[in-house]
Amino acid sequence: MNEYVIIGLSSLGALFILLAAVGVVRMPDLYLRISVTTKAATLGIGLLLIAAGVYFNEFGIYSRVMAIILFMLLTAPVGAHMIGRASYFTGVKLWRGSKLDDLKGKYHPKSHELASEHETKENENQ
Amino acid sequence: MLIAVISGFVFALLVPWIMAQSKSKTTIWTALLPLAIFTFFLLHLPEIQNDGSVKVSYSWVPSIGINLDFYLDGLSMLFVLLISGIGSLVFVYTSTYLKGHPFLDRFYAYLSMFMASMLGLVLSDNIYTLFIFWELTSISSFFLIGFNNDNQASRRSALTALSVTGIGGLFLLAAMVGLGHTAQVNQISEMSSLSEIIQADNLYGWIIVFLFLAAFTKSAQFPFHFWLPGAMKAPTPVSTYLHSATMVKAGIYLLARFSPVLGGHEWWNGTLITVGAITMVYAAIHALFRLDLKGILAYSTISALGILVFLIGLGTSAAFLAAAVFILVHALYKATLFLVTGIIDHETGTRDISQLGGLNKVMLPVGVAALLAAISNAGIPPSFGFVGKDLIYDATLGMGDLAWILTTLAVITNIALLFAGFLAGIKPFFGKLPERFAKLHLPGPAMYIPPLILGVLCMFFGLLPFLLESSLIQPVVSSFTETLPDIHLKLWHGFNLILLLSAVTIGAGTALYFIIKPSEKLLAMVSRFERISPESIAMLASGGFTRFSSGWTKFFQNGYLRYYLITILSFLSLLLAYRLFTGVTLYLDTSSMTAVTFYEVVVLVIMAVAILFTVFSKSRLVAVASMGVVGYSFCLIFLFYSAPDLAMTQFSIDTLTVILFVLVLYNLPKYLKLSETRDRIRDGLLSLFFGALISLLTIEVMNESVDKETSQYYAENAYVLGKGKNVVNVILVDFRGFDTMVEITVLAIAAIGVFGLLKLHLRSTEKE
Amino acid sequence: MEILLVIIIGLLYAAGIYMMLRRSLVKLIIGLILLGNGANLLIFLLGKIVKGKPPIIEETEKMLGELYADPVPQALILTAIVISFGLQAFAIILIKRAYKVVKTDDLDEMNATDEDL
Amino acid sequence: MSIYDYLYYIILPVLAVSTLLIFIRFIIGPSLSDRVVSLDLLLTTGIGIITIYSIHTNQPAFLDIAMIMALIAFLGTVAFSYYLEKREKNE
Amino acid sequence: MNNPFIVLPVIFQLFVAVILMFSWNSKNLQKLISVIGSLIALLISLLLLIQVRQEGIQSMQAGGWMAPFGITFVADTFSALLVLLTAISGLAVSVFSVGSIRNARVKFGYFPILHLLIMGLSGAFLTGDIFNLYVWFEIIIISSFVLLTIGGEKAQIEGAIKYVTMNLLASVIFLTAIAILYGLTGSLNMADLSLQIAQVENRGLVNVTAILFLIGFGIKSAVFPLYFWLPASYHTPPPAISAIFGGLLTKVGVYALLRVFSLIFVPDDFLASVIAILAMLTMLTGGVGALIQNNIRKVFSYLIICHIGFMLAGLGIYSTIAIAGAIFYLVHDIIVKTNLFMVSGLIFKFKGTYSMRLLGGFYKDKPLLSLLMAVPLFSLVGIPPLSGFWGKLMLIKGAIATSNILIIAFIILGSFLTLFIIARMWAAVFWKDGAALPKKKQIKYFEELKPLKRKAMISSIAFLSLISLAIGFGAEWIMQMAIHIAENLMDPSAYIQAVLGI
Amino acid sequence: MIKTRFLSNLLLSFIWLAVTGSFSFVNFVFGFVLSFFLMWLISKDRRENKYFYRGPKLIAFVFFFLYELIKANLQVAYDVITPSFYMKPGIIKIPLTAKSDLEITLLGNLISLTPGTLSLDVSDDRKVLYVHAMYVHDRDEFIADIKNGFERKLLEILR
Amino acid sequence: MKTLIFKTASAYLLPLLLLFSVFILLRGHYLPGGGFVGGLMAAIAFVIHSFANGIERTKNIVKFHPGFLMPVGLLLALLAGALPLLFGETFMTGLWMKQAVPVIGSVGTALFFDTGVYLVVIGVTLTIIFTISEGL
Ligand code: NA
Ligand code: NA
Repeated sequence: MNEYVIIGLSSLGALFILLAAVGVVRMPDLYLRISVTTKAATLGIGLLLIAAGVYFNEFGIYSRVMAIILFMLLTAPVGAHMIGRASYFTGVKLWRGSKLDDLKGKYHPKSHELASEHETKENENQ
Repeated sequence: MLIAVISGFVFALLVPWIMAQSKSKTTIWTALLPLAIFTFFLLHLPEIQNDGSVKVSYSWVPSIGINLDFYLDGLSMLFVLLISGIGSLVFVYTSTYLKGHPFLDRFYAYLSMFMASMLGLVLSDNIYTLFIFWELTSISSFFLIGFNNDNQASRRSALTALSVTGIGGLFLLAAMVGLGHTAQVNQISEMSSLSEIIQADNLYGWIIVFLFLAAFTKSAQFPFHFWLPGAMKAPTPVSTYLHSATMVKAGIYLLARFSPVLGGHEWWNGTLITVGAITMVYAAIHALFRLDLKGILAYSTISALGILVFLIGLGTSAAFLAAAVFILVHALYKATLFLVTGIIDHETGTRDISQLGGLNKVMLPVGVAALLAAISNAGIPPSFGFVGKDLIYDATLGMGDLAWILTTLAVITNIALLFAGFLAGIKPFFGKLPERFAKLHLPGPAMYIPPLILGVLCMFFGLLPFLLESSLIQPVVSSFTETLPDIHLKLWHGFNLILLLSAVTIGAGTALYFIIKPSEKLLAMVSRFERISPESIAMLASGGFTRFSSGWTKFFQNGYLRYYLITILSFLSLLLAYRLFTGVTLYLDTSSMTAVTFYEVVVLVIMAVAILFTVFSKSRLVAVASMGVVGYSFCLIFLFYSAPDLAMTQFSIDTLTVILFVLVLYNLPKYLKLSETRDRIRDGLLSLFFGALISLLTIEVMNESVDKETSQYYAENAYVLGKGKNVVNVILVDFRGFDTMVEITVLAIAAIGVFGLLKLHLRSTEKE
Repeated sequence: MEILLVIIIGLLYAAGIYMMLRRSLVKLIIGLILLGNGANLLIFLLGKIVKGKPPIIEETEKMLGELYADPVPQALILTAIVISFGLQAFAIILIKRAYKVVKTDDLDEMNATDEDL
Repeated sequence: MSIYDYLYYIILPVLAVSTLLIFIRFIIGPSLSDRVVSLDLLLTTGIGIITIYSIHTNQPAFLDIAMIMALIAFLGTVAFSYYLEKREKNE
Repeated sequence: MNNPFIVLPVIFQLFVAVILMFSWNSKNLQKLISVIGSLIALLISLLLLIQVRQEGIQSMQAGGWMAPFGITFVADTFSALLVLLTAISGLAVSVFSVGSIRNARVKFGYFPILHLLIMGLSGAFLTGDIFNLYVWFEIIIISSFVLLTIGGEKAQIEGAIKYVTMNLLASVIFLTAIAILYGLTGSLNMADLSLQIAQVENRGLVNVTAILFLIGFGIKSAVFPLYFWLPASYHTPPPAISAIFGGLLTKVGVYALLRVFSLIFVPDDFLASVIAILAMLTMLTGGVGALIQNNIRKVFSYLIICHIGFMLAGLGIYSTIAIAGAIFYLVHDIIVKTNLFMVSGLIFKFKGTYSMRLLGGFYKDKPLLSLLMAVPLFSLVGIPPLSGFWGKLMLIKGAIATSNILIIAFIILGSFLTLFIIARMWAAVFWKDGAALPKKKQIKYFEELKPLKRKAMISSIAFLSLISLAIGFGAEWIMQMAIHIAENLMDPSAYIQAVLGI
Repeated sequence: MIKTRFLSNLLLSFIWLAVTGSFSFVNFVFGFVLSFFLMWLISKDRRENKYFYRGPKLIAFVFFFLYELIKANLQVAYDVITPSFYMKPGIIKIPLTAKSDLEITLLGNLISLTPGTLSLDVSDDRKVLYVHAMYVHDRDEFIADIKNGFERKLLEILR
Repeated sequence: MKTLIFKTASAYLLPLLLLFSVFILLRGHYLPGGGFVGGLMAAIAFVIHSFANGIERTKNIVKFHPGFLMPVGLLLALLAGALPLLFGETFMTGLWMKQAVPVIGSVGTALFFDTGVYLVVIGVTLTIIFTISEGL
């Protein structure tokens, strides 16, 4: 029984990772790549880890698996946010098929302060 | 005897202190030391007669047979007496000559040190201590010649003198070592019986070459003579002491001393005769055209030294006898002339012979001394010089087939020397006294009495030569040769060929004196040949050597780090390749290797590409990132091959390294100035070659599989004895804990370093 | 597999040296790091590699079983890695300092100490 | 086909192929951010490989490496973001 | 035999460094601790040497793990003597630093790192484990790297980069060699390696490995053509740092060469001739390099290279006498080179320059000091019976015994160049009239220092000068040891016995 | 309050482990559920009760999140695998009801974790969250989805 | 970097990582890990925190100068090595308590040594990162 669970979990996990890998190659802009990858990979790894937990079926292993998943859930989105944000500063362009950009002009060019509504005067001048 | 030698050194150390203490300005008391030594050895004179000798030995470095062995025989006695006797007079002379000089204390210190070294040199029985004292004479003479050290010429000639004698000294060392090796004893006194063994040894040739180089440089033989005229920059007491009476004779002493051991071989005698002959003639002729008194004396000294080498080269007992006597003769008259020159220089302020004359009128005793010396120099009876010259001709005439040639050379030399002696000893004192010298006075007695004493001795021994016969000369000769000749020193041998030769010498020389008037014009004419003189050649060579040095140094140390690396790596690659391809049979044993798996290959491919990407990427950050990829692939490799600890560590460290790079790199400009394609191809080839060598080497080492005893031990005992189950960790903290201790220390140093590197800002550029 | 690793070792040495021969200080340090990695891999490989058998004693055992990876090279590499890290860290910071003082990353412009006599 | 074979012949190769694909993105770039994202993803995939490998070799100890990776992996991303922002500010 | 005392010189330095780190904020306390610590270290090393001389080779198996399983430390006469010399140099430099190192540096960890450097040197001399030797080398590199760079301006940084790059390259080569040794024998213990390597059938590989060691250690000893880091860097840091570098850094490479090429590898004809040729070229390169320099510290730097050639010649000749010569020379050189760099520092303190063209007048103004400085200068030249002479004598003896006239010629050349260079330096710095140089604002001159600092600088120079004189006049004492060491190197069975008990 | 509850819950489960002497994961989960139930039984205060009904809500939220995760993944997967792109990406400003650091961070992270969306940044006055999304067919609909979905459910648990 | 999300996350990551680092340290003798990796983890915890909150805040959390950890760690390692000398053993001989301590297992000088390593590594890493970040 365990075997089938493991095979199922690992297949699904591997599939998600493969998906992320294909996505990262195919997606046309950076933000899309981030979008596609962080999640798919996190999900995939989570599944693989659970498979490992099932395989070893020990308390210590389960707790470690849980810890790893927790760490990933905690760090992966933060990392994605950080690099996405930084890329925006550095002027990484959105895909030309992009529909709208609410963020445009909201960053103060020097201090990197982010406004919610009103654009700063300096930004208007740009 | 040790005390006699050591006392000079101790005295050298004490003199400045004593002088600082004493209020009196007179320093004549310093002469008490050499006088005491002179007396001491004079009292030993009877002991060395009839083949006697005195031997003392003090242990020093016994493990290599270097001991303070002293040996007093006729030869050393002759030198010892010269050194301490003339030394006493020089010390006295100096007390007035350099009166009030601010560094007089140092001068005495060097002088005593020099005297002590000379004594040590001639008394040493041990070849190594002989060398040691030899070197000490060079070094103390360096200080003496450069005594007037604010004068650039003086510094330069000190340097030249030291260079020439210094390199000679090193050759002496080689010679002595060779001698010690072939003879298997270090005592010279025990070597004469081993003469045949030594001369049969393969090293014999080298030994004498080295020894000659030492002796010829020290004794200013052609072509190494050029330092001596330069050394005349030294204060006159120095010239007197070192460059006429003692130090330059050290080379003669050396040849004489080793004649019984190394002599008799045709290489030995042939070389000495040739070099001696060239030197005596060459220098004698050179002396003819000098204007500077000291220059004249310097060249005539060189010539005299040539005569001595020549005589030792002849190797007959007659020649040895002549040499023994001539050493003494020359020392007496030449020292006198030098001291006189010093007085002239001191009083008139010039040494230009063309400007001097008639000084007899103001300083008669000096003139007398000079005259006596000149007579002895000329070999005019009844001077001691006459005795000496007779013996020389006697020696050359006894040389069989070569007799005429050798005698002719000796006569020519003697004629020129006579001329030089007259020039130095007679010309300044006779004739018209220039007006500006009319008001000169006789210097203090401490200055004119020493030359006078020596001058008188020149005559005294000429009149009573037998005084020296058995007491000194016979022991001297007996230390040269086993077969003792029947020695009778006398003034009058009756009418014979020798007397004729003497007469010719005196006549021709005197005639020359009246014909040739030294002048700037003559000097300039001779100077034209200086371009091919040994000195110019040496200077040319030294200039060339400097250029070579500069070129060599700048070629290798050119400032470019990458060339340094290329040099090192090319050298390493060449050696490795040579050893690998000539010494190792290359083969590949795949039997024990693990299978190739897909996922590993993928990791390795990624790694390889990442490496190349790191190398060729155009941006630093990308290079750093792909270096990160390399590191992470490493991590997987470590994991696949059962090294979890390594994987962990590699991963953490790689991440930290990347962070550090990132933190540092943000404010650096873009990569600039890519190197030229040619350079890159060259570097690429070198790198690939080296990488390939390492790969090959790795394969070959892998073929040699061994059982690893240590690993087995760890596997068995990590838990049982080390109480840990992670064997790697047990090794790190226990089996090889010391490595780890050092490792964390390295980290701590790095951290302190980083802290200081970024935080320490020295105010302005204050330097330590 | 070993053969592939051997090639990687050679590549690491070659790449490290090639990087060291460039004119940039940053590349020089990267080169040194690559070279160090090469040496580490060499130690690893010459200690004989074993798959999937880390030198960790089983919970129920008192010593390692028949087949295990040689722990000695691992310990050596660990030490070497850590030491290199210390040196690297300092060297990397030196880039910063050098840039501040010498105003360049170009090694060819850092030859004053050899030039004046 | 045993579970080991399945993991070994199916899952690991799939993960390896994924790694290759991600690495291609790393090489292509074009921006530094792209490389950072793919570096991060490489590590994530690495964690997957480690997990499967630990099952395959029956070595739970390997999971610890996965744990450390999970914890530290994003530090690189953070650092690069930091760099990008700093560089932007400085210019 | 398991004598923990023998690592005390190492551990104690670490302890001192730790205490110094704890007193991070008190400059004066650090100075005091450093000097007292160095004194105690000197005492310990002296006791160690005495013990080794009396009781024979001592060893310690760290952690109580018998060789070859743990890390072994071995104190034979060679090691103990070098540890003692390190302690002597260390004390002198420590005292000299009290006088000459700026407080700003002290605030940033100068003293702890100095002691860790000395620890590294002592460790390298004492270890009997080849990988541990690598580790000690690394600590030497990092601490010297830090000392070289910190607070440095352009020149220092440039020098440091060259220094560290080549030394790290040496480390990698060394590490590669260790990997191969381990692959061939499975051992890291040097005594054990001595036995194991003899049993390796593939001699070709052993020879190749020997090349790696030769180059790795050759770089560290600054042998031609691997020396470039030395002239590029040694003249750049503060003199106290140059002093410890000049005295000891290259010597540890020489030590390693002598140890490894007697214990583990015995040079075959090819290797011996390679070493001999390198030795000769090293003498030449160092000599001609020094000849054209104007900066006195650069002169000394090149002379270090020149004299490394002498020591290497001993290895190239490979006989007891020649190796004894190399060892005697090593002993002399450590003391005298340390001293000379301190002397140059003192000269700089007086005049504010290292340039021979500008310097002058010392002899007139400071006769006693000149006399003091003459001791290391003329010891370096090897004016007999000063310390530099004896090693050279033995080397020539060794060369004569093997009829190696070419080596003799090069030794003579090297010695002559040294003599000429030092004499010229004497003429330039001491004899020549020193025009009063314009005082530079950024330099704190000797007269402006506190009396304690002045005394510290002079006394450390005097201390080493006395030691030099003692080595020269008491040559018998060192000579016995040198011969004993050389015999033990040529026949390492006693060493192996002390470590492995066989 | 919640923390103390949670900690006592944890403590009890560890005691359970110790008592039973079987250190397995299943046993731990069992112990946790058991002690949770027991604590709920013995609790009196309504305020304390918050902890107990929040638990089930949390579990419900986890399932909601997983559902979203898988749904979005499939959507993205389809887009990634098929040759042409159906996506309409863009950056959208979402006004925030969430106030505290934890609330905003969790919300942002959850959004990021869902395939197809990425929290780019929070404005400095914490009023809006900028989200990059792959499928923005209608801005208002998208904002409403987030606010009614993730945000509301999340705040229910946290507050 | 002023990002709320990162800042908040870092506040949770810090204790988590620190706890984990101790775990890694303690189990090193039995399973992969040990003082070095443990120390790195701890240091990285602070580094992450400093990225999110700025050096000053992190320094306030650490409370003492990280440089201080280096001599402390070195001294600990040194004493762990020297302790056996008091028992007549040679330097760095492992001494072990008779009974195993729960959770940690056998306690001996090796553990203290490893703890020394742990402290030094934290001190070193933090010193380096803090120093360089301050200069930015
Ligand atoms: Na995301
Ligand atoms: Na999403």
